[in-house]
Amino acid sequence: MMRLRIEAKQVERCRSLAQQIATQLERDSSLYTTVTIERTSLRLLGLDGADAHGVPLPNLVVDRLREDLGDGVCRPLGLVMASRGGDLKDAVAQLLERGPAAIPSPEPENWRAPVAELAAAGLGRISRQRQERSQRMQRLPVGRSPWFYVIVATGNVYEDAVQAQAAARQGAQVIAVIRSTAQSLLDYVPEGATTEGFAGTFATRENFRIIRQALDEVSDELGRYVMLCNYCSGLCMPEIAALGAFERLDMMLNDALYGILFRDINMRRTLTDQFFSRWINGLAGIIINTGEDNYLKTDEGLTAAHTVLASQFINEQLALASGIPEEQIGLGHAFELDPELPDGFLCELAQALLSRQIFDRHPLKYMPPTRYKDGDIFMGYLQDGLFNLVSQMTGQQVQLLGMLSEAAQTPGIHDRYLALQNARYIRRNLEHLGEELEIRPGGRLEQRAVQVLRECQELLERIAGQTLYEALEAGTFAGIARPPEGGRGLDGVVRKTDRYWNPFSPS
Amino acid sequence: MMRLRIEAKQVERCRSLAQQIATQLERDSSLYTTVTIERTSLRLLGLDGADAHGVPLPNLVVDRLREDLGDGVCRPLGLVMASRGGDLKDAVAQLLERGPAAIPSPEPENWRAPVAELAAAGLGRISRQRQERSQRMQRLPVGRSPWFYVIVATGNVYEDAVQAQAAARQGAQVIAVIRSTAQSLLDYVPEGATTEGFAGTFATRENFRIIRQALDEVSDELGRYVMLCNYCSGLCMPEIAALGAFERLDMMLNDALYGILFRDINMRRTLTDQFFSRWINGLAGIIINTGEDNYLKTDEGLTAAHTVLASQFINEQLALASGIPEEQIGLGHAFELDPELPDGFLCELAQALLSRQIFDRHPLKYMPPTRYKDGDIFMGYLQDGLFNLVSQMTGQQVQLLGMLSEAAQTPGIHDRYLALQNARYIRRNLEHLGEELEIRPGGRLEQRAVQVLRECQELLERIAGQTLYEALEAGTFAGIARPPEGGRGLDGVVRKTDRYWNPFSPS
Amino acid sequence: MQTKPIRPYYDTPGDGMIQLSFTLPMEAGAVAEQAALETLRRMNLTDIALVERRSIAPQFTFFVAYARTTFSVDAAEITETVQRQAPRSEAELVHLVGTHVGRTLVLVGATLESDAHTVGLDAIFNQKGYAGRPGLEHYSCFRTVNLGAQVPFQRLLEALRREQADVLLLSQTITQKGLHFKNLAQMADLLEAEELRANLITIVGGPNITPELAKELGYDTGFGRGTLPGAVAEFIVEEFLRRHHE
Amino acid sequence: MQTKPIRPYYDTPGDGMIQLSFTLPMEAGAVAEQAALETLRRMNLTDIALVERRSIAPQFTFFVAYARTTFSVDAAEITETVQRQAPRSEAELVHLVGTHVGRTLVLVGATLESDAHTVGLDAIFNQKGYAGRPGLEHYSCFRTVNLGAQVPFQRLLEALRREQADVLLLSQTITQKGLHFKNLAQMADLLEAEELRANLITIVGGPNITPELAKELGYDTGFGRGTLPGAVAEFIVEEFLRRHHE
Ligand code: B12
Ligand code: B12
Ligand SMILES: Cc1ncc(COP(=O)(O)O)c(C=O)c1O
Ligand SMILES: Cc1ncc(COP(=O)(O)O)c(C=O)c1O
Repeated sequence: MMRLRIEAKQVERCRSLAQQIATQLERDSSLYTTVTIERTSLRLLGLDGADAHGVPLPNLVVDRLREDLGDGVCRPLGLVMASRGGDLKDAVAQLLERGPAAIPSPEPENWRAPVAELAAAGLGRISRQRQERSQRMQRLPVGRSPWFYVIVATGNVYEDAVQAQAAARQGAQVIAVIRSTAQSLLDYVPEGATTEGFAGTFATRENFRIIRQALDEVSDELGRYVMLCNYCSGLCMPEIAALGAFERLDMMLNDALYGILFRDINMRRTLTDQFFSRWINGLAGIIINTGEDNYLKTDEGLTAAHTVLASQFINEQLALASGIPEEQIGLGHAFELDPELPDGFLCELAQALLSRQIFDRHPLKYMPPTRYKDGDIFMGYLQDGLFNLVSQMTGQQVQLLGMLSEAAQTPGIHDRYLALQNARYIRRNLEHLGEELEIRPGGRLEQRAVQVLRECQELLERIAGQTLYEALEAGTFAGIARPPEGGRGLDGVVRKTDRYWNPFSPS
Repeated sequence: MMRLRIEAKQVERCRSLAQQIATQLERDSSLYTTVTIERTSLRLLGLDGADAHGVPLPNLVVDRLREDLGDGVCRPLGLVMASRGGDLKDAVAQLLERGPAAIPSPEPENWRAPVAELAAAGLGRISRQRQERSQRMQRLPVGRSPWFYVIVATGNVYEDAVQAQAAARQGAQVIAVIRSTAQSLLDYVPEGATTEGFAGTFATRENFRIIRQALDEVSDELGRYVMLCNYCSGLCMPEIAALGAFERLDMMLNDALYGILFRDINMRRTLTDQFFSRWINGLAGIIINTGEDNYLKTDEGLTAAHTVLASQFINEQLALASGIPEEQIGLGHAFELDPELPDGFLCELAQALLSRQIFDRHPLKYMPPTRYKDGDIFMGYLQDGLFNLVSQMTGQQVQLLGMLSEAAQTPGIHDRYLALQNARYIRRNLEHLGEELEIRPGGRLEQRAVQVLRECQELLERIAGQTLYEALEAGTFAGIARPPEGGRGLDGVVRKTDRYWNPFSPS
Repeated sequence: MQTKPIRPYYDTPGDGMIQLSFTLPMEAGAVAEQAALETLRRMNLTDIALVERRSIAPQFTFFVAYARTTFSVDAAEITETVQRQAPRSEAELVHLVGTHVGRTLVLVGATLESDAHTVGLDAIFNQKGYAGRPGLEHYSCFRTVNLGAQVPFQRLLEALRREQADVLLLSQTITQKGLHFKNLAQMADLLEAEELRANLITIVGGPNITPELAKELGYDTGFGRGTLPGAVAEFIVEEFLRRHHE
Repeated sequence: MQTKPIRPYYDTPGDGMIQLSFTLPMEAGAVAEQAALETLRRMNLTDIALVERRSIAPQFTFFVAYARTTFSVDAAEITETVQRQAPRSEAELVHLVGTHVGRTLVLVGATLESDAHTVGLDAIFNQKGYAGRPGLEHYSCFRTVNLGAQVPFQRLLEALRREQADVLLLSQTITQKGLHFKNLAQMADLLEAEELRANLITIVGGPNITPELAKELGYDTGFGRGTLPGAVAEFIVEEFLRRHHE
């Protein structure tokens, strides 16, 4: 067995620093609500569908109540329902028609009850899907890890279904449907089945359903449950989490930092959204994936390795604070060093082991080389092989498979086949290699791990001394700096009033 | 450092068994000479060139003296030279014209002297080339090992030169020119520059010269000596060794067992030739390569691993018996397990380490996957990557690079480029991995090594109880059985008379 | 038969996307790049993405490209040329020979002249067979004579006569510089000259052999990569029956 | 200019050998194989070796092939279309602008709308540059404004006006389903409509951009994979001088 000798004390210290950072952030976020949080609440209560122009009803309601959004939407909804004795549909119609004027005054008694009832029903749907998943997984085990995770990205949900089924038959255990570019910038979730996306397919409830069904079919055929993954990150984090929960997604990318750094989304907005979003993922038994891998696409893996680890510590605490258990916290890391680097492989191995040892109950998600892939598809295939090897040797849980065509376009049907063949070959041919090797004490591997951990602790000490917002402003992650008041979506953040009420409070 | 715990005693026992086998064989072989040994003697004395039909002069002379070949050719030659006082040319002309009748009787005095003088001159040429090599290597070091070895095989020596130079510039450290198919079945060495070969180019003295010159040029350009390799095995083992010595080849495949098993050459013929051939390689400072890798092309690597090791022990002793020092004995082994095999990589690693530990002063030659390559060139590239990885981790000396196009055709210019890129990536990116890892005592790797060594010893005990001939008849190696009196070239074996004399006797 | 046009598929029906790689004997640079693009256009490709252009030695540039085909292939036409039927089992073949021939068929196999590759031929002949399917030796309707590798023309002719062969099975692995053309054509000529051809079913196999190629060279058929012994047995029996019962 | 015809090279001059891989949406088998061969023939290839044919899913067969081109490309023709001259150094360009323009040129860069890829644009703009060559910010003859990623059309138009831009540099990485066509064409239309086009040098860059493509879409030129900042600087200065001194 390969094990690094690292100081347990140091790891504990990092955890407690990260906890400080998370607690502070949680305190800040709990003062706010956002348009998407309120829309999510409506969705959880059962509101769905869109108007004739395709504008989702939750958006219409929230926009209509925009002025007093600090009270939340559940309160006015409850008031209308209680006063009229009608159902959700009726109350929504009222609110849309008359706006705030529909809200009765004085407050009827027990106005929370009808909403609480709907909330219970909504959560019930989620837990039924969770049970459904458990039962299916019992009957059709996913199979051994590392789980092979591949993406489909045709832009057309029906073609995605074809490719997803083919990938499953080729050995994939997790299928992620990439979103059409820029969906994360949309402040609503599109409706219905979609067939025109760019480098991905829109995340919609209907699309989730179509792919989930295709995978359920193929799962039965193959005798193993094939997991489905999609993305929460962006301006609709909690809403998409709710839709994923309803449609039995199994894994979701959920990382506000990705939105901040790579999509220029406002940090207060998306970090506030993230708490609610993760809470839903947690309830639904969905494994979240965090996006630390992305840092190494704009920053250098050799010198920024500790930022990945530090972010993992923070993301762990942020997830725990949202009520997600370790078993669902799929922290991200990546194999992204320059292949020209002498002994680069040793650094990759050290880092992968370090993550594995520190986050030992977490379904870590290990990401393949992308940045140092070029049009030499043969070299790319080999780089993926070494990545697969590290993943196998160090026992990662979720292994996103690299594509030889990475530098050219989103994958085609045989690219995925070849990627799965690569991963299967390594998993089978080197199965017990990790068990049979040991690490030379005090050698290069250990030294690298110790160095990364030390730098990580230093960084966390620094961040804990300020706030996460300040750290992001200083360009700590991915080499990208973002101002706290900049970015998209800040106008959707509202300070809660003392009248704010929401039956779904995460904490 | 990865080290296997194996019994030194057992290794010693294997060595002494192999020595018994070799000694016995040497005793048998020393009773015979062959047409090619005699032709080689003429070549070493300075005879060269061909007649108008392209028949080499050494063949003409030996054929003319065929009847009394048991006396060797050096004796009649000496007798004619001594009696006529003429030079080699004159004596050869006499012998060709008049045949045995040219031999004077009674014997002139001191008839050995003129031949001994020519012999000294011939060996002088060889040692001058050896010095030349040393000086060049001093000035232009070959570079770090594993040395990257690639083949060229265009069939046209001038095109080979183009490809060889390109390969050198791409990073190759050893270039082997593959021979045209079936040359090993020719009982003569063709003459001159050749431009039409099939899946290889004829091994001729002129071709050697042309490629050596091309490589000398590119060596100067690159500031590192690029080695040249060709093949002795076949019906002309010692002759080609002599030509290689004259033209400063640096490495030669030299293995009678290859000829026996894969070319159906008679065993007495080629094993007798081999002693003389290796003696010349030894003198010339040429590294020999043995062909154990081939066994795994017709037999299964998982169950026949010990036959490779046993053959290495035998080949080591046969080479030592020919006067070749360990530093020139490039024993062969290969990465040829079925990629479908669970934990196959562990067996490969164990075997490569075992060879490395047992033959620790030998420039081992490690051969890439070929048999389990198919038209999936991407998979092939990955298999080569894992091979390169084992080679690097276990510190092999000569690493023949696999080609992604292996199952299709002999390599093209970019196949070699890609192969070198693959090997360079692994060598650089994993440079010190082997140093940083240790082997779990008593684990799967060690158990496999212990098993192979045990089976090897059992096999050697069995062979030592009979003769190598009997073992070959029983199909011990490569799963191929050959009768001692069968195969090509037996008619070229002649029992020496007591008058036999040869100034070049190996022992 | 009405079928839809066939194009390569990558991620959208009809996208026609393929991958290519090749080297041009030119110095890397704008001229080489234009030459690469022109080469690809001459292949009736469009939407060409040269994703890699690398100098791999002075005067040699290696390219990797993705592009789309501009044409479709008609499945109906192809399907017509390809006969499809359920393969016959070993028992069925044995039975057929038993009832219609009444004796075992004599099969002689060899790899020719300089070619030392026996693994493919053995895979077809030996009991052990290939990919778990028994070889021709296992068929009780055949008597097999596997001469092995490197068999010179003359020795093969002798064997055909001596054994009174019904079927000749040649294996040819080395195809570099058209060596197989040379050897197989010469063998075919000798069979004609020796008047052995007419009563012999002649088959060639090897990784680069196709039925078309074999026929072009004067043989009855050819078998390529991944051939299973059963397909060969079936061909032999059907061809024999066809010849003797028409 | 007299040059020899160009063909791919593998191991013999003129051999024309290339490698291909693709998937046909068909069940593996003889029909798929024939369709693959026909596809390759339609690409003007010969000596086709289908070295791999694998069922990668029901209804999908993956092929790897080697084959030879049947045509040559004329180097002379190509060479004419490609202008070659020694590249100018940074100092030279700064000097040229200094003497002939007498002020700094204003460069505005952005990636459009949904595209969040900045690494390529930054490689061209930032001091740090690319592959060891300093970016445009380093040139004292330029004033640079890098608006970064995801810049909406309107914000870009405003910036061009506000900064009195001489040069617009757009980066477009996502090309899936022709997204770049859509975005770039729309931007070109807006430039025309807003009457900004005439006084602006317009440049597009990105891994799948070529000069031809950029021109087709109404831009002055395009830069693809592996572009170095120096080449962009040179184009800008030369194009500016050409326009203002003719
Ligand atoms: C094993 C092997 C060897 C062994 C052969 C041992 C032996 N006793 O057979 C050894 C080490 C001796 C060898 C040597 C050489 N080899 Co070799 N060898 C291979 C290798 C690695 C595997 C071939 C194999 O066994 N395939 C497995 C069998 C089962 O597949 P198969 O042959 O295709 O057979 C199937 C079908 O084709 C068909 N079939 C085949 N024959 C027949 C016959 C009939 C009648 C039928 C119906 C069907 C049929 O059915 C079979 C089962 O499906 C290939 C590379 C590769 N991975 O393919 C190179 C390869 C075949 N060898 C090659 C070469 C060039 C040589 C040498 C000439 C190199 C040299 N110059 O030194 C030497 C010399 C040997 C010679 N002159 O013949 C080249 C051929 C290139 C070409 N297209 O011309 C290859 C492709 C490697 C390369 N890329 O350079 N080789
Ligand atoms: C890094 C990266 C990211 C990062 C970007 C971070 C950032 N701030 O830039 C992140 C993680 C955010 C990302 C996200 C996505 N990405 Co991305 N990404 C890459 C990756 C790995 C490397 C790109 C890169 O940085 N190259 C290095 C630079 C230096 O090269 P370059 O861009 O080609 O630039 C050079 C030239 O093109 C030229 N040039 C470029 N711009 C300009 C401009 C001018 C004016 C000039 C003169 C020259 C010029 O000069 C540069 C220097 O030589 C590539 C895969 C790859 N290996 O190429 C995928 C890739 C580009 N991404 C892709 C996709 C699809 C996405 C997503 C849309 C996926 C999704 N649906 O979620 C997302 C969303 C982002 C979005 N909507 O834009 C696809 C694009 C497919 C296509 N052809 O359409 C790729 C090819 C991966 C793939 N195979 O799927 N990605
Ligand atoms: C954590 C995370 N979320 C979301 C995304 C995708 O975001 P978008 O839909 O904006 O392209 C990624 C892409 O890599 C990611 O890593
Ligand atoms: C030891 C040895 N000798 C010789 C050869 C080549 O022999 P031939 O020239 O007969 O093809 C090989 C080929 O693999 C070999 O391994």
